[in-house]
Amino acid sequence: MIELILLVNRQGKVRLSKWYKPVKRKDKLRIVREIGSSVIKREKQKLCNFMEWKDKLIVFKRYASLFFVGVIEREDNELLMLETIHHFVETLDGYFGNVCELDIIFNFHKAYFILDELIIAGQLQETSKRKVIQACHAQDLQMEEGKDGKKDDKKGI
Amino acid sequence: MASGIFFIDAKGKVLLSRNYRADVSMSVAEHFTRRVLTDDENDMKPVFQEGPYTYVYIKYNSLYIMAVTNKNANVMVILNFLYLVVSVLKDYFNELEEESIKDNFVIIYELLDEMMDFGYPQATNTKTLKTFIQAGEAHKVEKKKLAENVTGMLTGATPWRAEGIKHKKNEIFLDVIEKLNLLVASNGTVLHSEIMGTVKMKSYLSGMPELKLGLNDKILMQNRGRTRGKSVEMDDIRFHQCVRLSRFESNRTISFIPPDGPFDFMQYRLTTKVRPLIWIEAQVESHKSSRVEFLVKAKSNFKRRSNANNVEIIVAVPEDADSPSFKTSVGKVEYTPEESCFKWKIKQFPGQKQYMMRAHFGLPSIQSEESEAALKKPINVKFEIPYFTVSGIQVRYLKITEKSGYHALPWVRYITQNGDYQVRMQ
Amino acid sequence: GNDSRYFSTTKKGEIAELKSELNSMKDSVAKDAVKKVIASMTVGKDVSSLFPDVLKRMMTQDVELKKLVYLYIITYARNNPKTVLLSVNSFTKDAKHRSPLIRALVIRTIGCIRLPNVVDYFCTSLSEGLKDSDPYVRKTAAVCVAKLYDISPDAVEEHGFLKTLRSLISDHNAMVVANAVAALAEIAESTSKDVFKITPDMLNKLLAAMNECTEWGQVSILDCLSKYNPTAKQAETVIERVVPRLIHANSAVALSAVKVIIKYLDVVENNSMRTYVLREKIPNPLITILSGDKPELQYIALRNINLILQKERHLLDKHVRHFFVKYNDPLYVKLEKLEIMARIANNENYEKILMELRAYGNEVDETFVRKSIATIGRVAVKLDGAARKCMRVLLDFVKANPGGEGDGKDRIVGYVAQNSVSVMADILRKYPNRFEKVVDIVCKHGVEGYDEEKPLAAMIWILGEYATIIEDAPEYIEGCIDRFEDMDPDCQLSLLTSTVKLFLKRPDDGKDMVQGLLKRASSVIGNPDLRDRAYVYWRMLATDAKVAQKVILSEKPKMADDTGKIDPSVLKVLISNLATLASVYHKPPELFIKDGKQSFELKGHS
Amino acid sequence: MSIKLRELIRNVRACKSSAEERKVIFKECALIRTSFKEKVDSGLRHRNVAKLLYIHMLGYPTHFGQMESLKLIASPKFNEKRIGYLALMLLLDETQEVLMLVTNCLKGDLKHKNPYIVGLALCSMGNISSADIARDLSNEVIRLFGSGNPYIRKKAALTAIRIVKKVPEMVVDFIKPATALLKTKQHSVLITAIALITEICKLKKKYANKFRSLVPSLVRHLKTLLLAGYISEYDVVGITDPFLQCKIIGLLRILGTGSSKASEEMTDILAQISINTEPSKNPGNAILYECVQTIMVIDAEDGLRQLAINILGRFLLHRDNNIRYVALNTLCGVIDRDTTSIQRHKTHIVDCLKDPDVSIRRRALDLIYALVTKSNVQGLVRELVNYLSVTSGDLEFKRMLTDKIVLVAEKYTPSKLWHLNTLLSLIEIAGDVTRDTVAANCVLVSGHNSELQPYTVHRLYHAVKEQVVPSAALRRLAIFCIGEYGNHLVTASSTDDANSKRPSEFSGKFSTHSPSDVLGTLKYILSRPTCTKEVKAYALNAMVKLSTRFDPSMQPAIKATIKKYTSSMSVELQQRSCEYINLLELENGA
Repeated sequence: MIELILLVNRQGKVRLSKWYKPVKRKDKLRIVREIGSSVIKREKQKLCNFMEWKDKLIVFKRYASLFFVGVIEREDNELLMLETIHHFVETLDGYFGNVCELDIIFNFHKAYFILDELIIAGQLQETSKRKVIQACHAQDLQMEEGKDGKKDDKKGI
Repeated sequence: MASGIFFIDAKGKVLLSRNYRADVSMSVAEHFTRRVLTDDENDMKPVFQEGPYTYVYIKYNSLYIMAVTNKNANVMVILNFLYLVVSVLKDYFNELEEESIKDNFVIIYELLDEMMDFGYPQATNTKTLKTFIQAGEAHKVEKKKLAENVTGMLTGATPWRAEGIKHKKNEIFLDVIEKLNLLVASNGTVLHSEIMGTVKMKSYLSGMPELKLGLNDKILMQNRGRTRGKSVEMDDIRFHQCVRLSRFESNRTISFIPPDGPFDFMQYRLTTKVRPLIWIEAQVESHKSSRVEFLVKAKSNFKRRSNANNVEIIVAVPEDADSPSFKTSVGKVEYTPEESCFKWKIKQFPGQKQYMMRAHFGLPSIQSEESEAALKKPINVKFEIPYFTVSGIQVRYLKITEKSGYHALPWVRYITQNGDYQVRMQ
Repeated sequence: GNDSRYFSTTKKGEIAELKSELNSMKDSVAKDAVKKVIASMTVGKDVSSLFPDVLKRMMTQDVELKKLVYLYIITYARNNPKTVLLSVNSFTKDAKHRSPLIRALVIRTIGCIRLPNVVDYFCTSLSEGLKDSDPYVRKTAAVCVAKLYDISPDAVEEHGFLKTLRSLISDHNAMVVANAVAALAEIAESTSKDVFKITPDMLNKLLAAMNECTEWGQVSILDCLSKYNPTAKQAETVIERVVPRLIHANSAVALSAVKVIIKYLDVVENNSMRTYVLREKIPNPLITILSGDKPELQYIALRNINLILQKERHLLDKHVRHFFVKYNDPLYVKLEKLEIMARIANNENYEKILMELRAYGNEVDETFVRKSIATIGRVAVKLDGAARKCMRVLLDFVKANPGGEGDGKDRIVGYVAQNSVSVMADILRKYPNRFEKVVDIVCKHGVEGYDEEKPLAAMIWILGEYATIIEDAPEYIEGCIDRFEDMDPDCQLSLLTSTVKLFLKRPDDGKDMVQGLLKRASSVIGNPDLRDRAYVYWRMLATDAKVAQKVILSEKPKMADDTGKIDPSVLKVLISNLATLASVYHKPPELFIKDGKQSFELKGHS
Repeated sequence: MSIKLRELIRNVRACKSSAEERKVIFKECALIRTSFKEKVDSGLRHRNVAKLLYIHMLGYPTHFGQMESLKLIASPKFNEKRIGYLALMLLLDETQEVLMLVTNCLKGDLKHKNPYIVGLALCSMGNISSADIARDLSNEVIRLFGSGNPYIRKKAALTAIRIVKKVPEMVVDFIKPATALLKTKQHSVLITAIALITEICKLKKKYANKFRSLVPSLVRHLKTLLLAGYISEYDVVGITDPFLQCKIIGLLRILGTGSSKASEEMTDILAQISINTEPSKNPGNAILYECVQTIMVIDAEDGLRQLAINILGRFLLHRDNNIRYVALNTLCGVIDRDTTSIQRHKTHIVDCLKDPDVSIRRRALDLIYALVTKSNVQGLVRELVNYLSVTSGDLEFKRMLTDKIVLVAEKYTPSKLWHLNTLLSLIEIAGDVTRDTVAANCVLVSGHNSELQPYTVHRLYHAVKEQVVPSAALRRLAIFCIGEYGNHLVTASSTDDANSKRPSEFSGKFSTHSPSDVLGTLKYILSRPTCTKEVKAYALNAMVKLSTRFDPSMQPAIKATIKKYTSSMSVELQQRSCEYINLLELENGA
């Protein structure tokens, strides 16, 4: 199963992190830093996209300024994890339309919403990008309806 | 001997580096970066070894200024040098930060080249450096005179002062500033007190003036057979490099040729029992997961006609406190969440007065591990008392002689401030 | 696929563009191009391919540009050894420039072009530089000799540069002297030849130069003095001349002065001078570094003070307050302060120290609290008179420890209590028959809930040592034996001894246990030391229990605090290395420097 | 007063330093906390919580927002609920007690008529539910397996994975509902159902029996995917839903293991996939990789297995590092079954040990370890030891390397001397990187073979003196052997014997030492600042042993050295030094 999905940029800033196993806040910070810096370092050397890390496996891929990282178990299919990452990226691209880092920065919550439509309990739940995007749009619409009237616009997020 | 100097940003990226000895590869910075980024900040030491390399670093404005060596180098030299690099660059660019390094890389290379050679510090005096390294000014070698002057200054007996300085009005200003370091135990006993004094000068004198400064220094007074009047015994004195140390050592005479403009002339230290100028008593009542209350009393322990200005009493509160409310008869209190504390500010605090304040905070129902720690932090106090020194130090005279024989006036001011002034909490 | 479709970072043709700009007829364009090249270099891009183009800009009269070109050459010379040869002429020409700034710049730069095959071309320029009329050029040339020696010692010998360098010690300019000293010291480090022998005459010249040169020059001279072994008379003279440096604003000067003085005091015969300097002159500069606002310097000072105190034990007895911990001290400073407090503690000041240590017990940082508790133990072991009060504080820590009250397997003893008990064991050991009462309190619940190695080992020791007082000792020890294989080696060793002691003191209770444990311990394959110990006990018990009793339970000499204590032969080396990294690591240089000169030679110990 | 999320993000991004960022965040947090405490709900709670999520992502503490996210979940408004659930999943996890408070709310939402609200509740449960919640709400989840909406069914299936993992005894309740889900054609329902079944089978092997009958239908699903042609919705560079394909093949692996019937049923389809899947792009390789793994563990025919090995051989020569990595990885897993066919690739694998990529090096190391046999052990170990001495950094890899060397050296050793030499080289080269067992093995080998003892002690004595900073491991071992066999250091005949065993590549010749030299060396080691307590303890033992092995005239010197430790702070050093002094005195007295 997937234990962690992490997005960091080349400066090591976290853009999204989703944990499918409980970890203490301080440990999270340490792990993210550790993974982030080793991934960034590795990428420069043009090595393979896998890294053994404790008893887990780190699978990562760089998309321009962003690193997408998945931490999986050793027995999992690491090539498929690369596909899963790509699937996530394409879904983001489909939702935002020509996605870039700024989209994710300002709409990080939406990136999480999309991720939740893709993965539950560390398992892939939907292989159709169209359906994911559809579900997200439908819910976005309901969120708009939830606000009653104009004056509530001030109370949006 | 530092093999190289690095400027590294908070994320571990090398912004600029200078390799002085070519005996280490500049990629060694990677080890440093990894340590700094992954190790617990608490475990880091300013000097550490990894492989054959020793890393020595200081932190400034979320920048790391780091030196590498693979020899048994004099680490005091390296650290002092790093601090000097910071202060020189600050003098040049007003502030030293990521941008100022990126924007001024040419001039920084020039400076680093002049300040250190093969790992040995050379010219580190900003005034000297500024005479021939300046931003935006393409200096042609044709200015022969300049060059000669400069090398003279760089290697001469008074590298801090150029020849031929002229001022219309010959004046010199002295500021005697005393900072009081104080550590008070939770039961109110003074654990440690010490006075850190600085004499700052601003010199606007022409030519090559010879100065002689007289203080009410106890040893000097005894040497001269004077026992009357107040005298001060200093534990330790440091002088600006312009003071002739050997002469001071032999007969306590402070003689010197000053640099032009402002400079720190001397620093001294006294460890004497001082009663706390501002006395603080604090009570804290903490109710987990609901609220915390403070009662703080402040009392001024100095002469009635003196005034402490800009008094600030800083009390730490848990990081996750909310809904602050304060009550006080004097001054104002503000919550400063970014420092996890509240500050009680009193513009003017006359001597022999006592004030009180109460503070109330809410606490979240769910606690974090770190919440309690804040209540163990000591209270900090800031203040300034003008026209007053704790030690009683006095400038008795400042004699100025210059061969042109002009008349110059010295001006002297005194002030006392807080130094590291901490009162431990119960 | 084209995954990097968001944006691209490297512009194609950047290098080509720079190339054409560098070759521009317009000086301003070219200068800007050089700046761009240096900027790329700064951020780590490889611009070495532009070497020939940058080289063309060398003959400029613009100092700033010249400096940049030189910097570029230094950086990439190694990748372009052939092309560098093209620059030789320009360098030699610049070396004759009428501006001393340029002449010095050339000398400084050629030493950094570390190509042995180019070295020879520069030797004439260096030779002239060493004799230049301008001291600024000479001082630069002095350092350059050391640079050259690093690349090609032969070239240096051949041109007689060492002799010239030595003669510069008599230069009338103090800066030149200081740099010559630094260069010679550096060369001396790297060769077995005696290139830098200080003569009495030289000594005087150095002292004279020290008064006039910059702070850094002073350090070079002082560091050089610290390597010299003076006569008694010389030592006194030098100390008198060096003492004024103690009040230099630069703490590097002050600490190097301390080093020279402390080393030289060893041979000084004048006792009153010794006492005076130690009491009146040395402490304050050290304390001043501590009072400053630079924790890094404080750390170095504390590590050095630790060494100095091992030599001059009472040097700072009166200054204990300066070592009290401040809330905002970084952890590394706090821990070193505790070290010093343990060293300074004496019968007059221990109460103050103990008050502090007690307060530290309430701090948040675990590492600091642990070390504070350990320090209480060190004070108690050191000072007979302090033991009782120390014990009281520790007992309070044990009692105030939350979670210490659980039962059986659920019992968790907090780390404060665990560490306090560990320290109490040391005190019990040092002062037998004085604090037996605490044994009962501490052992009320046995060793359940001790999950740290050291405290667990200490508890096990207490059980063996006081087997006759602690009624349940056999049960407790039995419980430990069950966990034997999971314990760390220290606890295993402790358990081995305690079980044997139990058997010797209460043979009926301990017989089976001791047999079983010895058998298990002697079969632990991974730890030969443990096996050896088990064999030793086995043999002793098998031969004669009476003798075993005598050997194992014998009264022991009073222990002394040897925490962090350094062997005298090593200490001597470290003292002459004060202010250097050796003094921070508390290790002689050869132990942390690659290719350190001294290998594992058995010299100097008898 | 309250700024919007966008504005906060903008403010944070404008910060130049981390200190500045901290300042902005702490100020905002204080405002948010105070606003949470206000009596009247200002309707800004979800905005504040959203801001906290951002702050949380930056790594700052946000525990004070936990209760607020619970309140949001209870809101009837969808916009608040959605943010609430997002916050719940990010700010809390199963270890927090407050999580219990959300049970009722979840229960209500699982029954909600809005499928998206049901989805949110399922998603949260699937990601963070505790055992208690799983137990309380398991029936609700099972009920949703029967939902008409695939959107809900797929989520319920994955939520069930967490439930069975948290409360394994509830597995039985899910077996039937999970099986029923396979009847669908919906990819998402299929893939989640298969994920659930896979996880159930992983919990306990015996559950696989309950699902074996599904093999034919799984094979059918696979076939459909293979023959499907282009379906834009599920197409990944020309391959239809590689995710689903892999998932099915993975489950087939579990079901095929230990059952020849099931294995046979899947043979054809696996062969088809192996032959027909396009190997030029990553999705195809992912499927091939999954497929090879399955073929290697099920009861497959030789032909099929050969096909799989060939695919791996192709992978091994691939220029893409990723593919080489998985090849090595798979070969490791199957080496026991097909050693001979893999031996053919030995040279390639040894080459991988020199790859700049540590991930590949590690895999290669594992594989080489498995490839060692009696006949090639000397050559391979020599390569490994050489490699150990040139590699720098990466301590973890070095340790793995030494571990493996120790294991194969022991297993296939051609001679005792060779074994000993290998172990000694490891200690000399890798020192403290080695595990204690390496030194312990040295002790054992030399202890059991007295003819090796002179050589052992001479070599170690030489090493500990030659190295400027000998590792603690080397020091301990050398001192132990000096204590045990120190007599050989001082006799000429032993020295000759030791020299005769010296390997050719060993530089330097052993010479005979005097007892005082040996004692001097021990004392010197003890005086070094790098000397640890353990080394001292070893040295005390060694000295007491030497007192009987050396001339009695050495006794006073030995005693004097031991005596220094009778007042040590260390209990152990004090105890043993006192004992030894007493023993020596007794002997003298006798």
